[in-house]
Amino acid sequence: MAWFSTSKAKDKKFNEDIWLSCPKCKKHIFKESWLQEHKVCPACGHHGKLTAWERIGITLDEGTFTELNGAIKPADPLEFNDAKGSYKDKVAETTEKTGLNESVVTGSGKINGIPVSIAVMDFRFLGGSLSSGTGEKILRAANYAYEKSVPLIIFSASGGARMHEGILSLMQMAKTCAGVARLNDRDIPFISVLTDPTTGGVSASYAMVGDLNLAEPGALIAFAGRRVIEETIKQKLPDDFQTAEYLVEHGFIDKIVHRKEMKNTLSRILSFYNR
Amino acid sequence: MAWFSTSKAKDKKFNEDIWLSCPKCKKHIFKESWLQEHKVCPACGHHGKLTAWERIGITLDEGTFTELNGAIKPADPLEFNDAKGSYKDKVAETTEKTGLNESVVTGSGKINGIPVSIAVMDFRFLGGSLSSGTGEKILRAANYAYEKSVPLIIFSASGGARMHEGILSLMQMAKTCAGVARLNDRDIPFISVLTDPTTGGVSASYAMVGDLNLAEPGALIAFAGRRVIEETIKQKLPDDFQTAEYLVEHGFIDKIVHRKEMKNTLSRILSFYNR
Amino acid sequence: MVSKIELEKKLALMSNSPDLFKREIAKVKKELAELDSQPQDRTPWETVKLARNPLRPVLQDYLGAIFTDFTEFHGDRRFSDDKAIASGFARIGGEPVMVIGHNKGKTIEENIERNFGCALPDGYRKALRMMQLAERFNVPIITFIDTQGAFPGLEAEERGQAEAIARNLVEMARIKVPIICVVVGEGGSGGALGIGVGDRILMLSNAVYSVISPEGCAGILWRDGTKAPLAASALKPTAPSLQELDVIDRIIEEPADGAHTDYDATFAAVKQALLEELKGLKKIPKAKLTKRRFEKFSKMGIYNE
Amino acid sequence: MVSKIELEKKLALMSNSPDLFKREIAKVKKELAELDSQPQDRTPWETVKLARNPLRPVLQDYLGAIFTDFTEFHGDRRFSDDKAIASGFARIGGEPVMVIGHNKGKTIEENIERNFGCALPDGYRKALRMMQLAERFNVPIITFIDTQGAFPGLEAEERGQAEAIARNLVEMARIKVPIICVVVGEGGSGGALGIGVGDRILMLSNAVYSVISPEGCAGILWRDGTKAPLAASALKPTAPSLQELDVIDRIIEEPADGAHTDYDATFAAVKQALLEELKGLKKIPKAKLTKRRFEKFSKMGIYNE
Ligand SMILES: [Zn+2]
Ligand SMILES: [Zn+2]
Repeated sequence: MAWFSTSKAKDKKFNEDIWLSCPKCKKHIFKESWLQEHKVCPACGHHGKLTAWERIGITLDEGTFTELNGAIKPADPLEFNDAKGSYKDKVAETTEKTGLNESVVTGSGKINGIPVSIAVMDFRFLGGSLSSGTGEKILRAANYAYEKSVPLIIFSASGGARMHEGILSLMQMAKTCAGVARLNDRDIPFISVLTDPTTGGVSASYAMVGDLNLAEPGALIAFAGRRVIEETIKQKLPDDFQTAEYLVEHGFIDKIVHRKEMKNTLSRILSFYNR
Repeated sequence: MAWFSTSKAKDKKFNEDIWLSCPKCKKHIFKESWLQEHKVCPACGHHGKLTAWERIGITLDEGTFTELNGAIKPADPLEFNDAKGSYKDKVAETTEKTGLNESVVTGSGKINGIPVSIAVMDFRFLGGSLSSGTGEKILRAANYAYEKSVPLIIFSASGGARMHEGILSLMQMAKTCAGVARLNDRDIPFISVLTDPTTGGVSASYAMVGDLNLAEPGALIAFAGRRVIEETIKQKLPDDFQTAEYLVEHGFIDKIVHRKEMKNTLSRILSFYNR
Repeated sequence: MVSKIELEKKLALMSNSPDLFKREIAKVKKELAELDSQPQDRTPWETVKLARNPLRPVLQDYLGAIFTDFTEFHGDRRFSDDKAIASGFARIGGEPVMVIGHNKGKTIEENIERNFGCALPDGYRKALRMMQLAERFNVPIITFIDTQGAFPGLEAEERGQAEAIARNLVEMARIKVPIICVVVGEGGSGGALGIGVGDRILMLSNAVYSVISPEGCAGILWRDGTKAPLAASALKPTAPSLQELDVIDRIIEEPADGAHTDYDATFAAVKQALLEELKGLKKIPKAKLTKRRFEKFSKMGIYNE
Repeated sequence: MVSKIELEKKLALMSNSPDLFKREIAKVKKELAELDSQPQDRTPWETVKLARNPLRPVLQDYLGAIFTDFTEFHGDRRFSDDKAIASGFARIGGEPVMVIGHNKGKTIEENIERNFGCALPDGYRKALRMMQLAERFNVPIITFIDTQGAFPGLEAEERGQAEAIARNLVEMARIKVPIICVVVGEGGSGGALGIGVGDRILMLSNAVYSVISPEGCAGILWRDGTKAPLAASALKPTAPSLQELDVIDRIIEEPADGAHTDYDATFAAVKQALLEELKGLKKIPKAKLTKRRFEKFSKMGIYNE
């Protein structure tokens, strides 16, 4: 198999149109096979980050996705400025670069024929951070599921709350979970899929309270950052600390699902829903 | 204070009508003060075992207790015989000695004016073991609480299921818990008081699922026996292992209550009930 | 002539490498079958040993043979994923169900990983979470009971073995979907009952279900663990006795020489029983289910009044 | 002239032995009061420091002063009793309530035992259990928020800090009795919010409530922890800002120089606010409570569309 080069190839210069280096194992791999495998490293199985639209493409049946609330975008409620400039400018720049209005894309669609309400986070948009707009879109996705009695699927990828919106970003944790609570009241399934990374305020809200929590292999899933913890406890952390595998062992993730199995696993799980 | 003798007195012969030896600290104490303190050692605070009727006497308002289902007594569904004889004979002997028909006394009464359904186990009756009769009486006490909408109080003291009734004694765990489940459905409070000892099948059923689990100081509360565990893990167990205090630390007991505070604590807790 | 116990030991060892010992296993099985007396002649103690036979089908065998689409889910959302209990959605006869069971292994490695099917509190909490998931999805629950008992260890006490089992007993009485429990091997005390409250309790004809192991009972009441056969007789832990005592609802007949002698026949019998029971429970209006379950357990026990 | 910080340090040390230093404490307090500028002139960073003042009243002070009959209950029925959170029934103005709060200590010993009010998952699970107990008893819930944040440690991650907080956010939205939350000191991120979902959110006038500590924010966005004062201004964590953003419903005015300068006045203000809020919530039909709570949190956030 020639889809990746041996480690000896490391030192050679390589054509970036043809090769890329796996973020995990650093092996040089054919760009083509990386993309064919939907950014899963053919050498080590590392699951690279997908954009929201890439994820939608491999998860929903072709032509079934309808984006909802796509016009929602960040305001600047705190008129926030930091050392590197204003929140406003950062948003404008990110939107320019990604074509996204917010860190999540939401809508309706079908997974192997099963209608769902779906929200897919995009890490490129300010680290997939949870803002007022993100929270509103997630809540509306939950409300859509609630009103239409269809399952809710959320793919998370986030560094946590967006501090540029201060306390309002924190409140999105409560707001989105209030949406999940109503789904529970009506026994509408909510499947949370945690992808790399899902941390901070997102892990401590909707991402962790799925009826089923699925995760991609190797995904970083954490509440507090590794460095913060190391400073707190002055102690070495386990190697697999805060990986999806570690969370399965500790009882918080129901199942690790390889990207290529994700769509069928979701539809199989939903096929058991019997209401 | 002269209600207990110094340890030097240990070796002297002593008049058993006047003195007794504390089961815990072994100090010789005046029988009169032991009884005045309702069998709490004035030296070390050890809470001795009370009979069901003694417990009822110090817990319910004078003259308010009405025994219910007092005629229930063991059958011998398995025609059980062991090395020491028949279950039938054991029951007859125990009844003769204790005046009890079963290992629990149940009825209605008032605690500082608050009407309750109450069940009080008695360790003298075959180690307070859970039999078909015991389970039936506990269930009926729960049903009484359910029908009259009064709180249920259970004082447990038991070595576990009564193996002389085989599988039927195991089923009493499910039966009594089904009674507790109905109280939960109607938001009727159930306070479980665990006294020394509460182990095995009783700890693994109604005794552990109170809305509030209270315990007397130092009570042994366990699922598996200490010896069994030591044989399993070949390892020394903590000194306070399976004490009420240990269970508070591990999150399973809400509060340790000294015997002399028990009645008022129960009525204070029930006074918060607001339906 | 070798004894039955020796044959069984031999088989247990060989079954660690079933491919290597294929022929020998068949031979020993045949010898064992010949040795086995007819079921009606078995003493309770012999049935206990049969129920514990390491060659008996275990949860994973049933999952592979009579269910499809098994989708395992892990974790108690509290502390760990206890491998002594396995759980997940599956289909039987095309119908969606939640399967939960003690997860005995067949090899030493499997059994070490799964603690010989002796669950920690985490396992019982996982089971409860799965039952509540089944409730949300509105699918019936099938539990497979096959354990010596809940694990008696420091960790187990520390994390509340008693509480975990008790909580399950309370919540299983309230679960709003049908629950079928099948005792397939050894039903050991509270550890069995912890996933054993249901609308229909089934039992394989050579399974046992007891408040205490015969050895434990003998140790306490005879002060002599070797009196286990006597205790087994006294405890009456076999299926016919339990049916007489109204503790179980149905006996699933095993092949004459035990479930381990003919897997396919065992699977067929279990599958048929489950399908029939599921069909029966479907007819009960959902609103009546928990009331019936309460009444069923209310009636358990024999006393004088 | 000594600086305010030095005075505060002095006070903090002396407060470990309040009886010994009675007079000195009074003197230092007076000096501090004189140093303190008027509240409206405080920078957000100064308010942050005031909110963290170790002399500020903590949960146990409020429990002693404005409640009666406090009956503490322990444990999460899962793993432990986290002393960073205290909880139990109590009465206020004669009315039964459930009080739950971050349990900061006043002495080093207390703070070590209670982990400075930084809770583990066990603490959040205990809090949830107590809320469900309040639901059973039909009494309103009052939470006191006062924490730097949920504890960031190995144990906390291992036992699911994220899950515990998230679960509380879901369940607090469903609790069928009134919930009043009061931010009395530092409301630190998810650790504060984990007991912070309610029908009415109150805040002391010098308390702060923020998605991240100013130091943490400065470290990330300025790459310089000493820029905390700047970050504090940017984060707008003070009560007036939060009220403007519709995150809190009511500001409880502290004595001019801070809650620590006049305990009695603080207690009186908090008690009056709680009694008024309880009275108001009593008027809401129980069936509407969770719907209103859902709508309240649905509205939080500012975005463009
Ligand atoms: Zn790789
Ligand atoms: Zn003593």
